[in-house]
Amino acid sequence: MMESLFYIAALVAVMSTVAALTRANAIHALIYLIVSLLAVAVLFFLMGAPFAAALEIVIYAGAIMVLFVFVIMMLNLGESGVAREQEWLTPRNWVVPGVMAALLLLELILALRHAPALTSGISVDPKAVGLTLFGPYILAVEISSMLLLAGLVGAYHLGRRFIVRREKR
Amino acid sequence: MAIWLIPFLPLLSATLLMVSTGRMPRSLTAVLGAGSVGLAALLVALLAQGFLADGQVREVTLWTWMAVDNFTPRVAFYVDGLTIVMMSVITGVGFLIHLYSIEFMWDDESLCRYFAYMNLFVAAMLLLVMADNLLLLYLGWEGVGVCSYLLVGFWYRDADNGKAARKAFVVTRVGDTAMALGLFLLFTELGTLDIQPLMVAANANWQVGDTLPIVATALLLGGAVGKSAQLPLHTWLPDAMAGPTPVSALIHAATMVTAGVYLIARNYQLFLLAPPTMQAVAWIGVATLLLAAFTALAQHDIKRILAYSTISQIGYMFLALGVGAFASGIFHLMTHAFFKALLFLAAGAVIHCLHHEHNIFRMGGLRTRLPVVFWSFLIGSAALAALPFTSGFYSKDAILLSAWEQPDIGPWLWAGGLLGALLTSIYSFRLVFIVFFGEAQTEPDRQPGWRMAGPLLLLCLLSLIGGWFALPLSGVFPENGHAQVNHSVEIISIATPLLGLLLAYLLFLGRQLSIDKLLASPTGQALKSFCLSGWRIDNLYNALWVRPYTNLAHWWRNEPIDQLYNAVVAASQWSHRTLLGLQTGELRWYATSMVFGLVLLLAIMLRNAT
Amino acid sequence: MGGLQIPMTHVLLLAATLFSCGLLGLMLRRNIIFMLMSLEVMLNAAALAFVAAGAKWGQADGQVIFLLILTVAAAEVAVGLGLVLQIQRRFKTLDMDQANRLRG
Amino acid sequence: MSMLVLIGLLLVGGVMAWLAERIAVNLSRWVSLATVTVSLLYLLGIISGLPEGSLQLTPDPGDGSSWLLYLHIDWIERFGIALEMAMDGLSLLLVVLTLLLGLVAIASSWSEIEFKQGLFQANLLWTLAGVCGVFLAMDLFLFFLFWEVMLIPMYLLIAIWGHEKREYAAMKFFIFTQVSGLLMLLAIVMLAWHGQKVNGHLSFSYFDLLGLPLQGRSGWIMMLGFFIAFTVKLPSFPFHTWLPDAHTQAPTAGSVLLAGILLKTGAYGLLRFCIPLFPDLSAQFAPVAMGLGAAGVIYGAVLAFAQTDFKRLVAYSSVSHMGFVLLGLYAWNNLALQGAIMQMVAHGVSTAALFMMAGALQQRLHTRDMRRMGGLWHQAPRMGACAMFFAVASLGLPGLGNFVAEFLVLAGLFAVQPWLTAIAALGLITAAVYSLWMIQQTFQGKPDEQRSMSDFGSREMFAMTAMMIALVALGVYPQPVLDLAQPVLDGLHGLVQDSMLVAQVRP
Repeated sequence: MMESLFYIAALVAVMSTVAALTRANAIHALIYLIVSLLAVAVLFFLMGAPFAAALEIVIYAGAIMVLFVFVIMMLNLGESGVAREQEWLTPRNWVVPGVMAALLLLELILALRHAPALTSGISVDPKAVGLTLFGPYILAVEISSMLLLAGLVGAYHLGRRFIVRREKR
Repeated sequence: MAIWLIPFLPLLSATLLMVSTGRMPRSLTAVLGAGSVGLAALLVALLAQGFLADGQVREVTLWTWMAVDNFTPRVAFYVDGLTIVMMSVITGVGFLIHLYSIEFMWDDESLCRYFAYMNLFVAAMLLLVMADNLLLLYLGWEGVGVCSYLLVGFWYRDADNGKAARKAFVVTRVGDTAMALGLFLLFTELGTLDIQPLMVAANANWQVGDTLPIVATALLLGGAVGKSAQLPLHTWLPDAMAGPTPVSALIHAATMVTAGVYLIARNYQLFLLAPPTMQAVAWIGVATLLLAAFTALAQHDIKRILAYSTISQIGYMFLALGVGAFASGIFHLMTHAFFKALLFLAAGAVIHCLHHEHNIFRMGGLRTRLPVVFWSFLIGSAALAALPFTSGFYSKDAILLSAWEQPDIGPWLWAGGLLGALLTSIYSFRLVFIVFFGEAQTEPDRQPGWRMAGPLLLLCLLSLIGGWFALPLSGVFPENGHAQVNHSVEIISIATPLLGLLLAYLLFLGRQLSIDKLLASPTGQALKSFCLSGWRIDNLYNALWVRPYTNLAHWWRNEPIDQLYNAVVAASQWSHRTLLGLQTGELRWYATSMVFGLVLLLAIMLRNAT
Repeated sequence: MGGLQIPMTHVLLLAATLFSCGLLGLMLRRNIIFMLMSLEVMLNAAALAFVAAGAKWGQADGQVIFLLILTVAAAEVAVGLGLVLQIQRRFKTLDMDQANRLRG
Repeated sequence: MSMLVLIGLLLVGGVMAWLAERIAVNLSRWVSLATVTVSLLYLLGIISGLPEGSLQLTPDPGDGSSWLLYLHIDWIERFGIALEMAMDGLSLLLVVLTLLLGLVAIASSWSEIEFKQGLFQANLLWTLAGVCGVFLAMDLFLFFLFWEVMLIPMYLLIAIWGHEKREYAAMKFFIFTQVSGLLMLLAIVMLAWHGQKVNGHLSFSYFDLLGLPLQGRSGWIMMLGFFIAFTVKLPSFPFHTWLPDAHTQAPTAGSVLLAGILLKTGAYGLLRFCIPLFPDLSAQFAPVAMGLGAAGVIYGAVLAFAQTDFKRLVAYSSVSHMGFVLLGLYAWNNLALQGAIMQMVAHGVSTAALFMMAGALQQRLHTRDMRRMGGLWHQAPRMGACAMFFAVASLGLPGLGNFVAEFLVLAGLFAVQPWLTAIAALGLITAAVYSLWMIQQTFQGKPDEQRSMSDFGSREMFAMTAMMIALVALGVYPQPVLDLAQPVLDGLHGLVQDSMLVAQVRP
């Protein structure tokens, strides 16, 4: 039962991802992407990582995707954008990326054929994650805080000028 | 008495004049310019008097110029009879020409510059003749060359003058370079450049007819030929007439151009070791004197006629040197300095009084209008043509006699010299008859003043009596006594110039003989223009040297070597452009190429893993 | 103990598939927003692989790395979307094939 | 220690000149002038403080402590690198020349530079410091360091204050010198490694590396590494092509420094390092080197004649003149070597003056194209006289320094290679052609009556007169320079007397 749940979720993830990347309408694509993320969250939970599953939903599917929504709304792409996207998705454009991606997948499959048998099935609770995070990985935490700060400053800088210009007009 | 003062005085005056840069009053400039040379002349006279009294060679060492190993040329002077003669000519004639220049150049804005150059020239020329070693001689040698360049191009506004000046310098420089190589050879082989020790060493180490002295003297001869405007480096002298006339008188007639003669005479012991070179000297002399005389016949610029006659007369001096009659050569050098300076100065007076007219066919009838100039010119021409009892007669006669006595080739040399004498007489009296007789074409607008007339009269006197001077050369050159005087030869020598005079009279004044018809024929025309252009030697040199050189320079202007480096640059730029094509700026292209790399990398890893 | 045990091969193959899909999207789409989305998919796939590895050994390290990837993704999206706004303002398009100059 | 102080003075002076600009715009040039003057006085003070007669002593080329000044401070002991500097008569001569021409360069840039004066003067002084270092360093690593130090400020001088094609010229200069410098570095490292095999310890000291048995392919590679580095700097045909561009585009002071001093570092390097370190190989290589020298003499002269740009003409004349240096060095007898050293000094002065002339003309006429000049004598007789003087100096008029140099070189060369001497002597003729053509095109000919142009002022006239006096002094009494170099040459002769290079003039 649980195992079939895993495969169903995996199927959902792959299909919704493919759908997300082939939609012409950005909002549709975004919705599919959220579905894919939720499916991955299910996978996380099934693999015994409830904390990761929660974060996947809250931050990925929640916060980050909302950012996308905001930006898409601000840009106000509209119907013409959709038409143009459709135009760009003609089969001719598929050839090179498709072949490349397929080759890569093939190689990955070949490489991963002999992976170790099974996952342990042990569930790692948030406490253990927290202890590890602020134990051996403290430096990484510091670095990621720096990274976030840089992202903050960068986003503020880039976005502010956009907004200020708009207001001037 | 301080011998070093003699070249130093003009040098000092030249420096002062240069430093003043024309802010000095004109009268002071003139006094300084002429006075310094006059003072030097006075000192030379005193020196000569002393020398004639005791016959002592005077040697003065000022300082050692440089000392590297055994190469120790000194700044030192060596004054013997030959030097005294040369110094007397340089300062004496030089002073007269300076005096004359004051009036001639008075109206020129650059009087100061003129006198500075002239004084510098006198100083350099004195150094040349007084030098104790060949390196110092070379200093004077090049120094006079530069002064000649500066003075020929004195009127710098006309580009033609500049061209003539450059030609003069570069052509003589060709000879100078040969001479420099000669100096290297002499030093390498004999270990010294001091003239007297050099002669001793040469006689000690070399036999007559050895290769080395022949090569060395040939190289020195190159220098002499260049400076003295002999074949094949004579082409610069006619063009050098672009300078002010007193310059032509001093540099291009009386002194500098005879430096080559001096050089050979000074090193005669070396030349005696190389009979082939001596023969070459003689033949060069004969060839040059004939070529120049023929050319002079066809010219119509008064100064060019005199220039070619100078070339021709120096040819006689070379002939004298070549047959071993060194004293006669120097004697002719002196008399030539007198009468050629006289001729140039008289020509200068004509030009000065006729609004800078140079063409003899636009002169005429000046006999009554410029009497002083006429008589000067007449006397000068007589001496040039070697009419009996003028100074030129004695010196030229001695040369011809020496040539005749030469074994084997003697008669040929003599005949060449004689033909030259005939031609000399014809062209000089052609000049006199056309300029001073006949119809007046241009009216003179002034008469020469005392500063011009005075030097003329003095030089007239010298041209007339110069033949009776006894030069103190006995201690310098070996005696070659005229054992038997061949009277028929003597008589022919005397008669030839008179015949030339007669021919000239018949052709150009009396018009009993006419060559108009001959000249009008195509052959005559061609011959005339051939002679007028100096036997087309200029054209030959242009085609042979000047044009290839300028073409080469033009061809190389863009640096063939740099093109090589540019090829490297082009190759790297090409690869840059090619690789630049990969950088399209399109994100998708980058992503795809990254994936391609990834695929490739994985493939390699997979292959290695299995 | 007693949790679900899944063959590692399958999880990793899933991650590989998702990653390939993301790459496909990145290469295929010209709209910068879709490219960013593809990037998210790829990051997510990587995260999945890490979590799976963590699950294999029953250690927390996999989830820690997932957290770090999350922060990277957040920062990347923040800056990336800021850039999207700028690109739209400067080029009046989101087509990355047209915005191919460093100097706008 | 005093040598370090000297270089330090120049470096610090540069910084001060840079800062002085903030106090007053024109202060930096005064600071710079004062720095060089003080350095010069300091150097002369040291020299006068030496024991009596030490200038006449022959220094042992293999032992720095027998030189006039010697300094050894350990630096990077692990690699045997030390702050090792020494001064003999040759270095002294060149350092004095450097500082004097530094003064000339400052004078020539006095009113020319307006943009960032402070930085300009700083670069000038740093270049001088680098050059002094090159002339004094006896540790090959230190030598290479200074070699680079003098390069970068020079690059900046051209690239920032140059004329219209300055970037191109500066880059070309940089690439040529840098590539050749790297070749030298390679050679230095190989040499030190070789020295370690022979001596048993790693050392970059010149004194330790002298007299190594170097043969075969690696020997040739090392020798050529040095040779190419130095002949690029010299510059010799066919590595000279950076020079016309760099000279033409550099500001006047830059050209003065380049021609006056930087080129001499190449000659110095050949004389100090390349030949003594590889005597046998150099002897085998000498015909090629001399051939290159003769080719440079002729080629430079022909190209100088072809130019229309005043500065380019002077630059090519440098190529021609430095050919004589190469000839003299590889003829390797006392006459020729003395001639080469003399040529370094005399060419430094005469070419510096000609570049000043070019700078003055450009400042007044805003062009270097000689076709647009002509008849300038009318407006500027003093300039004309100076130009004439230096033109005849560069064509080798006896009585001036260049003649002594060329004559000695050729006289020495004649004993070794008479035919090559004849070819090189053609350079005397071609020099006359281009020098006089230059004068003709600029100062002679028909003047443009509309043109108004100021003649030399007293400051310029002072600099020119000083250089004229220097050239005349070198020309009529070169003995002080010869005496200074003679002990050094004696030492070098002792060092390479076994090789076949020695071809003494027959007595």
